[in-house]
Amino acid sequence: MINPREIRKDFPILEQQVNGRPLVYLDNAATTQKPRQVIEALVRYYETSNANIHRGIHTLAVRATEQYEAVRGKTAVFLKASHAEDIVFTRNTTEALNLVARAWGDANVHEGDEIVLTLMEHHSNIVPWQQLARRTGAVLRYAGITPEGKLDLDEVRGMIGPRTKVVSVVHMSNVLGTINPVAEIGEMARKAGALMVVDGAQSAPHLPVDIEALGCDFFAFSAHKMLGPTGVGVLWARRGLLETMEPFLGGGDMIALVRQDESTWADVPHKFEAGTPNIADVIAFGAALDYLGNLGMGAVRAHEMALTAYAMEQLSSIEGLKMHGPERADERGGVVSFAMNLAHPHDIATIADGHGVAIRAGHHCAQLLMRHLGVAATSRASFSIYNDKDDIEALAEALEHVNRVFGDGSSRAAI
Amino acid sequence: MINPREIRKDFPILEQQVNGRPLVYLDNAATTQKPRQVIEALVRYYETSNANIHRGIHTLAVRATEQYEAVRGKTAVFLKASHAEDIVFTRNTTEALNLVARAWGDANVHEGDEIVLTLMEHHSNIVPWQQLARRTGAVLRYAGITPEGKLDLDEVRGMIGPRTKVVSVVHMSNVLGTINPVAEIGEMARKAGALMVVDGAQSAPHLPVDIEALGCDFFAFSAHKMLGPTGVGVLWARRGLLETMEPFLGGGDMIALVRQDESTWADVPHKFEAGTPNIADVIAFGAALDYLGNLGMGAVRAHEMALTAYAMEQLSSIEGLKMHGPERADERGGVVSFAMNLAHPHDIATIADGHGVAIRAGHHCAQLLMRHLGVAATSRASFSIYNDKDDIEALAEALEHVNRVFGDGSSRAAI
Amino acid sequence: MAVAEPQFDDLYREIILDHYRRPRNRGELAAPSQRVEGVNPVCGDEIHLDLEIGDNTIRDVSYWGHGCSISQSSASMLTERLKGCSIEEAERVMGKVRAMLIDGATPDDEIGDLQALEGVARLPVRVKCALLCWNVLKEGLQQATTAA
Amino acid sequence: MAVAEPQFDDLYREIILDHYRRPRNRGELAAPSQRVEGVNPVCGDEIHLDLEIGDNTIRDVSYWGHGCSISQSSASMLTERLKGCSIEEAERVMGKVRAMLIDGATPDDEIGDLQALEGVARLPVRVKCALLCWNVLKEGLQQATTAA
Ligand SMILES: Cc1ncc(COP(=O)(O)O)c(C=O)c1O
Ligand SMILES: Cc1ncc(COP(=O)(O)O)c(C=O)c1O
Repeated sequence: MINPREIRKDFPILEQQVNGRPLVYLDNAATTQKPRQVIEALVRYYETSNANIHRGIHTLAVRATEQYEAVRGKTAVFLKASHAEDIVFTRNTTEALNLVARAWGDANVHEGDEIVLTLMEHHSNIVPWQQLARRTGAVLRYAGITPEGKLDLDEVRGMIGPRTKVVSVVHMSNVLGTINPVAEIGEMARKAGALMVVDGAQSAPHLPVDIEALGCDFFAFSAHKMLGPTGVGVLWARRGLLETMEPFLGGGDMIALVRQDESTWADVPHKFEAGTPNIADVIAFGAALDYLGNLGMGAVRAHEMALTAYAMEQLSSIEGLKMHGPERADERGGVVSFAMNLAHPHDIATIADGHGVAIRAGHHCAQLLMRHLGVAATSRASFSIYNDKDDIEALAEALEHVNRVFGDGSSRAAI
Repeated sequence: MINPREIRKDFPILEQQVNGRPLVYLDNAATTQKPRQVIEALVRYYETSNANIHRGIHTLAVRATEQYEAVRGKTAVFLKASHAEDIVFTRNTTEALNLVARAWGDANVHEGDEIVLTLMEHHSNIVPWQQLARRTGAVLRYAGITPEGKLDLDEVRGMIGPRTKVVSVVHMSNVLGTINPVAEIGEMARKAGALMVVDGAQSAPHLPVDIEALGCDFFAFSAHKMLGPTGVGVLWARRGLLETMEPFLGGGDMIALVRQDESTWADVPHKFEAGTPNIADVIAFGAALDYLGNLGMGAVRAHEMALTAYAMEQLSSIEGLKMHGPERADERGGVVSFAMNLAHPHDIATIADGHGVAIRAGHHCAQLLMRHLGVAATSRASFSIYNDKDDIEALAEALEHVNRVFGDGSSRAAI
Repeated sequence: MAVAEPQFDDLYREIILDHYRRPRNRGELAAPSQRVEGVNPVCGDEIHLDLEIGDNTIRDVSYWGHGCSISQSSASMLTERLKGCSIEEAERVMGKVRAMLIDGATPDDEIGDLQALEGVARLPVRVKCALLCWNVLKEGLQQATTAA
Repeated sequence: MAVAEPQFDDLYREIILDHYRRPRNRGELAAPSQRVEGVNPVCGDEIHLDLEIGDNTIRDVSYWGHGCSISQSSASMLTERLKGCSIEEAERVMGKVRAMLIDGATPDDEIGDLQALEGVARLPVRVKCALLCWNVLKEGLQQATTAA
């Protein structure tokens, strides 16, 4: 059982006041806060072990290399992956998906091939494929969304066929909260001889992930959305796949032998980590994985699901408020997007901020989904382990205030 | 005047013992240590301001965005560049050079075009061009090195011609220490209608840089080599150049409008910063720039030059030791590579480590240069602001010990 | 500690909300001499201005678009204040509004209702909302000058 | 505080340095049954082994290459210890050397001079130097078995 009150003690940032009120941080889908264990891991690294890795003989270099590579192992354990060498560290989910679109896509996708996406993808899982399509002449196809905000599986099924080369789907939507049946879709892709890419930016932080059970070929996520530092992303690839791929970025640390005209590459995963990696942050990400591991991702999920249910209940009593996405909390992650009759999302976010409540307003890097929903923007509250019912109530209070501000003059006069 | 004894107080990592001796860190060309001001900036960010940037309305998001963008401004000031928007944050020098080779190179370099490099380039300034040459059919040409370890300028001049599309040269060699006349070479490139790329990974940390005076088109360097955190690189581009380039990585934050089939891009520099950036480390890099700015890069250079002269003097008295690179300290940066008759570089590094002295041994990601020098590896000591004469003497003592260990049995028995 | 009053109520002054709820001069003009538009790509706010300019005077002006209360009310107040003004006066008002929003200058009575936007200057992230229609206007006036 | 003695002198034991300075069985064999090689891409160390195997016996073995004292002396000691050994014995010795280097197992007399490499196990970054020739040998023995 997660006890947010206890957990909060590990998050120094949450102690502050914002606009005279205690900070209520509900922008976790954008990035989460970091426990002191992660901050301390950074400090410890820079105060005791900092050195460039992989080639050094001196003590600090060996120490830093061991710590860095140990986190690859921890990441594998977190994903229940069998091999640490199948994990490449990138800057973020975005870079991981670009790596796939370039290093795998450029060699395997050709004119007329089809790339299947969905209308609920984040721009990071759209633009790299658009760029690939432009380079290769491949065709993009987008599966639609049901009125309840779920992926239209029949459409996905109908779309995947012999011309499909790759299917790339978000595991959990950062706007609707929808959790997609990626294992099932992966099965469709496999049967069609296509590869399955999963954007796990929102799922790895919030759901127990068993990478082998997902049956996908690539899985990408970001440390900063799961208590880790900024600047670290993860790309996991199915056994053997990285070996078949040409490198993406070229430079130090990814080579075996450099000659004037051509070079040979280091073994995976190093082949894909050119230049000095973000050593300190990868090591600190290890502390984030430990933190989540100690809580247990099952408990994290249970806590956030309960909170989501409570939020949906509280918000449903606010006049003129409409929530997007699946109705049942067990079919969605801890993300609640909504619209209000009277006020624009930006005004809602400003007024919430006036209450110390941090929510996000905008297109959430999902313009195709906004267009599908027929809105320019939504307001979004998203949860993490340190949030509790009080936070939801503070949000609800702020939203009531929105209605008072934007209601007719008479009720406004009363506040 | 730099006072290393005072400066050391800011570097907690240097207080430790390694193998029973005080740590003497002479691997600064690989990565430098970080002052507490940088470490504290990280802690402060995560404890007070952490949020995702550029789209948020709430207080933390605004705060984080302002801090992040302020460092772009500081970086411009550091380079004496006129426009902060000409600066793109990457992971490291390597990614910055790959960005140029892809986003500029793919559109502008064609079959038969020539790319001029030198034999003293770091792999990060070789492999991306090899990859570009392979994609486009362009030809690589490498300018040679004089016996004294300087760039053969006549050869460079002869090589740059009407077919040259780009000239990419290291500003200061990470092995020889050689400081190359990049402004002069840039002039040659300009006259030939070619672009000039400067790998500033070793120069930005150690020399005063006036980017306009250099007259180059692109300039790349890494924060981690100049007191900053790992995970941050900088690409500066000449005014207007970024605007002409297609984006490299696609995803969140780099778009204006996303439609199903194609998208339009955000203004520069955001067009080149896809996904959540390494926010915390960019902000902490600001503290590193402040630190160097307070010392003054002229003073940094003077200190390191004096130290280099002392090191060359001390090392020249060690039997069987041969130094690579220019003889005059004012023609080189604070990097001294050397060979010893009796011992292999790896053995030298291990024995030095036994004395608490951290030096690097290997090919230093410069295999073409190693081949040119006719060695498989060198030993390398490299200096920073916290190093002093005592450090050099500790190194010299360790190297004397190498000679005792590897000398004939009789002298070994005496130690 | 006592809980502070919610902030930013001074941002949403009644006059702003009134323009947001009951926009003035909303819609297209029959025969505009200039039709200009602007989008804020970060937040999606959109403003279109129709201007009928002649004899160095803004004879008529209307707007449409969508977005937050700040961007829309700013446009509504713009049209109300500038309809019938000389170009010279319009430019002076524009200068004062921009100075208020960008530099935090204290507004004077010449800008009328637009003084209500003073609170926005304190919130850098919302300033661009209030400025959007003024950037569009600037382009419209430039076009008119060039055409003349 | 007293300054500690320099570390790692136990790494560079006289026997290692002796093999480094005066390599045994260095060069090519006239008629090897197996010729195998290995490179450590990270540090550039290179080892070539020539093996003359017959009747389940390593009749002759030589090496050449370049690299640090650890990689080269390890190869020199390998040849000295295994020349004339049965394959079975060679594999047993190889197993013991690997166990010593990789798992830090205490070596016994069967491996002879190679016990001098025990100190290397403490330095993970140098273990690969000592192991290089043994990885090459492993491949050579496999080739011999397959060929037989
Ligand atoms: C001259 C030179 N260029 C490029 C690099 C690559 O820097 P990074 O590993 O930070 O990308 C280095 C550092 O290793 C260097 O010394
Ligand atoms: C579903 C989804 N995919 C991808 C991303 C991109 O993540 P990052 O910005 O860390 O690359 C995000 C986060 O913004 C996301 O929510």
